[in-house]
Amino acid sequence: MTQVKEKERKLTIARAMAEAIAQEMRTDEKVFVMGEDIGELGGVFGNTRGLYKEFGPVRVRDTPISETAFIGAAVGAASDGMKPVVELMFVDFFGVCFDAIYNMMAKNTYFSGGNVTVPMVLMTSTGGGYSDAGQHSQCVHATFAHLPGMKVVAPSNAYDAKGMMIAAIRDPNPVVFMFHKALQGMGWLGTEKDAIVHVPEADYEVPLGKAVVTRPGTDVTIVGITSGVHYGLKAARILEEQGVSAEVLDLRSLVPLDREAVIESVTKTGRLIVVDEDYHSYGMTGEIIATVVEAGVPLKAPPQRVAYPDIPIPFTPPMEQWALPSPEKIIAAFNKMKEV
Amino acid sequence: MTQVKEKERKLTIARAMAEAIAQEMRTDEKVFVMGEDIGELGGVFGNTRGLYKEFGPVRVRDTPISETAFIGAAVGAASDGMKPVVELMFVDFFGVCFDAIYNMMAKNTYFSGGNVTVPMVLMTSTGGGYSDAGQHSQCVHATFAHLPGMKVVAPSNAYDAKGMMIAAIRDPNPVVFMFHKALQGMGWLGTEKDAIVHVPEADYEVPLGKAVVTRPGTDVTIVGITSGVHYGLKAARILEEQGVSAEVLDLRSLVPLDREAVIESVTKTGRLIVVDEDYHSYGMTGEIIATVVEAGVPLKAPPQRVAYPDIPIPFTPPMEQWALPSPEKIIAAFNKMKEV
Amino acid sequence: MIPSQEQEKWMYKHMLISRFFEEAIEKIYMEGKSPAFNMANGPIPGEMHLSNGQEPCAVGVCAHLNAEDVVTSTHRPHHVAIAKGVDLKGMAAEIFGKTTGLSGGRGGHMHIFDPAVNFSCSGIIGQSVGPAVGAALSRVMQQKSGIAVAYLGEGAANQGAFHEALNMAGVWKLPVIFIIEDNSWGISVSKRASTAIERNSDRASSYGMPGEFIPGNDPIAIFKTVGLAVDRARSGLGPTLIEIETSRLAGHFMGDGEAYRPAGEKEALMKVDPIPVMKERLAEVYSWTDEDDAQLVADAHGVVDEAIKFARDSEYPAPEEAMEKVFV
Amino acid sequence: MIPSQEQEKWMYKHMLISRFFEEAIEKIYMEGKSPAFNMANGPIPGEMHLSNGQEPCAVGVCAHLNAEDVVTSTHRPHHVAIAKGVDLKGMAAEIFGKTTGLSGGRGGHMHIFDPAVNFSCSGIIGQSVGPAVGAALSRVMQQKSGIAVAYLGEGAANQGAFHEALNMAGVWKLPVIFIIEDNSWGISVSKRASTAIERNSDRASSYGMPGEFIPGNDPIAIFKTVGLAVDRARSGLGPTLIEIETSRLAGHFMGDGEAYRPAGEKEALMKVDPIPVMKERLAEVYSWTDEDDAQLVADAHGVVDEAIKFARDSEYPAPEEAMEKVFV
Ligand SMILES: Cc1ncc(C[n+]2csc(CCOP(=O)(O)OP(=O)(O)O)c2C)c(N)n1
Ligand SMILES: Cc1ncc(C[n+]2csc(CCOP(=O)(O)OP(=O)(O)O)c2C)c(N)n1
Ligand SMILES: [Mg+2]
Ligand SMILES: [Mg+2]
Repeated sequence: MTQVKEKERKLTIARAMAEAIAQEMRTDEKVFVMGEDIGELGGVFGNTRGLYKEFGPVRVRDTPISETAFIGAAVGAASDGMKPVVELMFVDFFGVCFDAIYNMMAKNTYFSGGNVTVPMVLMTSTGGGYSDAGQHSQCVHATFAHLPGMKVVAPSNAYDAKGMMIAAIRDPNPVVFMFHKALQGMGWLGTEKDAIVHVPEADYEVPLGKAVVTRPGTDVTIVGITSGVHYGLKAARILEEQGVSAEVLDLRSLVPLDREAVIESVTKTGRLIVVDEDYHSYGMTGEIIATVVEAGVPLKAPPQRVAYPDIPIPFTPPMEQWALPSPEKIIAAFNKMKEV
Repeated sequence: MTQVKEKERKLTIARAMAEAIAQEMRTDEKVFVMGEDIGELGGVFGNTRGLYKEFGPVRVRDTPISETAFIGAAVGAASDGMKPVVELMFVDFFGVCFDAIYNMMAKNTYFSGGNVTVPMVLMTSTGGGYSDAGQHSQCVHATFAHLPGMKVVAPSNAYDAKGMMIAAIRDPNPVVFMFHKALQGMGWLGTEKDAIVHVPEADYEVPLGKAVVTRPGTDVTIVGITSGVHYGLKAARILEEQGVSAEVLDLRSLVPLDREAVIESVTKTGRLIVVDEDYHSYGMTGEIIATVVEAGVPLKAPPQRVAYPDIPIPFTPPMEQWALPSPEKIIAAFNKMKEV
Repeated sequence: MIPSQEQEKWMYKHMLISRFFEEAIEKIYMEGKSPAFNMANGPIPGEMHLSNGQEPCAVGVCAHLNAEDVVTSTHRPHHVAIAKGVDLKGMAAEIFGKTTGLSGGRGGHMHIFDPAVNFSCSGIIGQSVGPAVGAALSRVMQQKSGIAVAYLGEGAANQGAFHEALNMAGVWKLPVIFIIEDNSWGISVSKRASTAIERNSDRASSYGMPGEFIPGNDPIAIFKTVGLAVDRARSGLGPTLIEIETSRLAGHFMGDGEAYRPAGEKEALMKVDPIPVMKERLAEVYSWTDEDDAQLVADAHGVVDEAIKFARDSEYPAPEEAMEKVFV
Repeated sequence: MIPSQEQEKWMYKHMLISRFFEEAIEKIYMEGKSPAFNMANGPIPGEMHLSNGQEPCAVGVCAHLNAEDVVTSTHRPHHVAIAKGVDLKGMAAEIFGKTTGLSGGRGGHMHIFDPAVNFSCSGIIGQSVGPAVGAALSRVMQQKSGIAVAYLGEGAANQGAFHEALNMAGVWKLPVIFIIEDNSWGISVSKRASTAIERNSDRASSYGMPGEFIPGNDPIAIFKTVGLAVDRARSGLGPTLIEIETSRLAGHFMGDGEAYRPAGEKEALMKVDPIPVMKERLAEVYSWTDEDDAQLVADAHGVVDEAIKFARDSEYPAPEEAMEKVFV
């Protein structure tokens, strides 16, 4: 016990990401970082902290506020043998540069018949809850996941963040790596404590496209990603007090999507709640529900979703907090299923 | 009969759209048109043909190849009392200008607490099937529908096209009006004949957000939009020969989504097939299936989807035609349901 | 074009209102955020971009504008909003997230919309320009008076939207003015590190419009140069691009440690804070006395205090109103 | 920098190959498309943007490049691809959608990728520039030789990507050259109607790089000016922007009625078709004989015929291969 405690190294996702990038930069000189304020500042969300000092301005490049140019440039550099890790500061800004992402980064491998690869990582922050309003609080992970050619992953804790970042950098395909601001561990943002976990010092990979059962259970499956996992865990703890055994499944990756893991869990529990901070319609929740029902999994009650309503994210706390998913909403969804 | 025939006026969607815009321009001088090649050329897809001649270059404005600027400008003009109808030539180009669309056009009404309105129409072409490859053949309607604040509609025939365009122009909200190239009626593109239907000369509105039963049936519900409706109709005709009565539901609008119509139809038939030329995952098909199952509609078999696979759209005809939805795939999906 | 005494006083007064407003916000922003600073807490949650130091850009331009003229601004909008005549109570209440806010609390500090004076902004860098071009087009098409002015930062001048909108304004010779507030920083990245040339005003030549650079963060100089551009626009002679040298006296947003600032930069900027500079000028040119000043300062404080009090006293909206106003 | 006789012949030959290739494509494109023209039909389906008339832009630039240099191109890529040394058989087969195509038929005419000679393109206007800047950055970071050249149309110079990429290239002084092919049309919209100034090369001053305008659609003039820019880039002196006056002798794409073209424009352009002009020049300067010419013409036809035959004779891929190569 004592020994384990000595070895424990609790890191925030921000630190875990920076450590992963640093380790890969040390062993592979093709890896470099590019984006706004990722240099001396260390990234607005801290995930490049220390890199500028260790690797200098050539490999850790602050860019102009020109997302189309620097993401397009990353595509060109990646196809020329480099491994860029680029940051889109807030995912909400994807609208100014999405062509470079979805029509080039994601498709050039296919367009070239696999002869040209685009081994790059696009890291970007998601999520709200801290009153940053409608252009700085979105998740929109389903928007990325809907469009073919890019992997879309999003860790819920620091252990996964490090392993998935290393896997993403080593992946020969373009990977969109989304980190949720409420899990990130920045001083100026409240941080979910459960996201700060032990992270081994050595480098390791967490495979992209594998979901994980974060908490096993038998009565209901709660499926989520990033913040959704933590809402699910909190709800599961409350449900446990009520004698209900909830299984929480962390998707970790939307593309590839681990449909088998979802089906396996719901086959066991017979009940499904999908939690998502991304918008309700045409998103992740619908996809997960469809995955389960088209597989013919027998259900004890209609599946439920707890997602962000189809509204722009409001600024004022009463409205925003009301609109977010919550353990209470998950429990209400479960209770609805009990009625059936 | 003779009289009806005399009055019949079969129009293509392209002509129906141009007629709708012209009629609104005649009665409302706030309406104007802006986009690439929509002037003298009449639009690459013919939907502004004749407007330049009738209304001149001030109200029918060719723009530079600057989608961010002219869509942003439309937002500014709409908020200043005008009613712009702007064209994004191919929906595939949304990546160069999506911020103006989803973060301004769609959200300014909300951001202003309803005090500023953005009464504009963004019309854009969708769809493939004619070997225009991966940057000119997409539907991506779910990408728009996933993000709040804009109506997203798409007609499957000329009658709806005219009525929905008129409704869109008169709507105080931003409306994305998607027209599918394979239904459009351009000489240089093959056109689905069922899309060319009688269109009354007078102006009329088709309400946005109302689905329509295009073909009633009792054994299975086939839900689609634009091209999906026509695949569904063709499948329904073949199924009829096999003694199966298929109901085809044309959503016409993804936002607002007429969930009631879907639920009503599937409640009647007990079977659901969703057909979509947009990508499979995180899209329309998942949303429709989730809508039905979360409502607890009793199903005789797991719902099926026939959607575009999660691959960039390939150029070569054998691959592209193979990847598209088809009546055969719909029938195969039905047969799968029979096995249950 | 030379400002009248009245105009100079108007400018000074609105610089004061803006500064006092920002100081009040700055203070209240920290309420509830200690011991652990968490942006989400306190009466003013979320990001906060203060405009201290940039007041000359607001007043020197807006002194030429009427309510009917359109102004689009950025993530750093308060000073411009105040000079444009945005309802200060409504803006304050919006920043507090109250139901009496301009948008009932839906927008917050980066989404200030006041149609009464044709003011709006966007939190996305570079997205002030397109809507301004469209508003200018709208005025021409409607044959209605009024011009449009778009504000942006020097960092935003490297965003594609800037290029596209200026070209379109140039092709169509629209009554629009582009005001670049060059505070030399885009968050932590300096202009030198991000912009290939020294002066964005030189980029005007790419768009067939005049370009002017105004050094010194000087409201009078701004007034003069912008006056000509406004005249040009009102006379149908087309757009103008103006870059104004200004200074960001605060961090990029509240909570910014500013370790990236070279030593001494901030102190040097503080020494030429435009507010005392303007006060001195009034004293010199118009024999502005300390009593005159005290009166104006008191007035300005009064306006700000009233707005803040209004915001504080107002109610929060009902949570479920979040579902309203998506569509109208 | 003056081309040698060998270089002139190389340029002429590749102009011929390009022209013959386009003529072959043009003819075959119409197969299966009558009586009713439907783009989807025939051995070459989909959109087809021919580059007839623009060959000088391809050869005058690529004469300076090696296989290791990177070229990014546009929706109208054939002439540049040919001059860059893209495998013609593979390109032809790609355009036919065959399994032997450069991408096994997945890309088609707007998505020509040949990593052997570092050639790629995109069908999205303006998206050639970012990747070229990135490739140039990659060469600097890897301390590997080779420069990058991005082609774009004059219409594309009004797209935001252009502005952003040129600024970034300017800030970082990268070894990249931007070649604007000014054929004066963006589909049906003239340069005059869409661009606020006459010459895009003047926009170079916005990005701290030299700008050159080359009139006359003249391969020799292009060779000379581009040579200097290539030297600059190879010497680490930074980027250059070059606008070349050229002519689009065909419609925007096949099927374009071109009613928007002013009467007589096309006839006038045909009279200065760069191919006969170049032939005459060779005759004058190097006493190029009709026999010499016939030989080269035959060679060029041979190359093209072989490529077309290869494409025709190749198999279509299996449909379900569509699922492959999304990820590697
Ligand atoms: C498209 C986009 N990219 C990045 C950001 C993040 N961001 C917010 S403010 C800012 C700096 C802007 O610099 P500048 O335009 O000079 O304005 P200033 O902050 O100095 O007033 C950045 C990068 C954003 N909001 N939008
Ligand atoms: C972002 C984007 N907008 C519009 C188009 C449609 N489009 C294809 S070619 C073209 C004209 C391009 O003009 P120019 O850049 O001058 O090239 P040219 O066709 O003359 O070679 C347009 C508008 C596109 N492909 N991408
Ligand atoms: Mg700045
Ligand atoms: Mg052109």
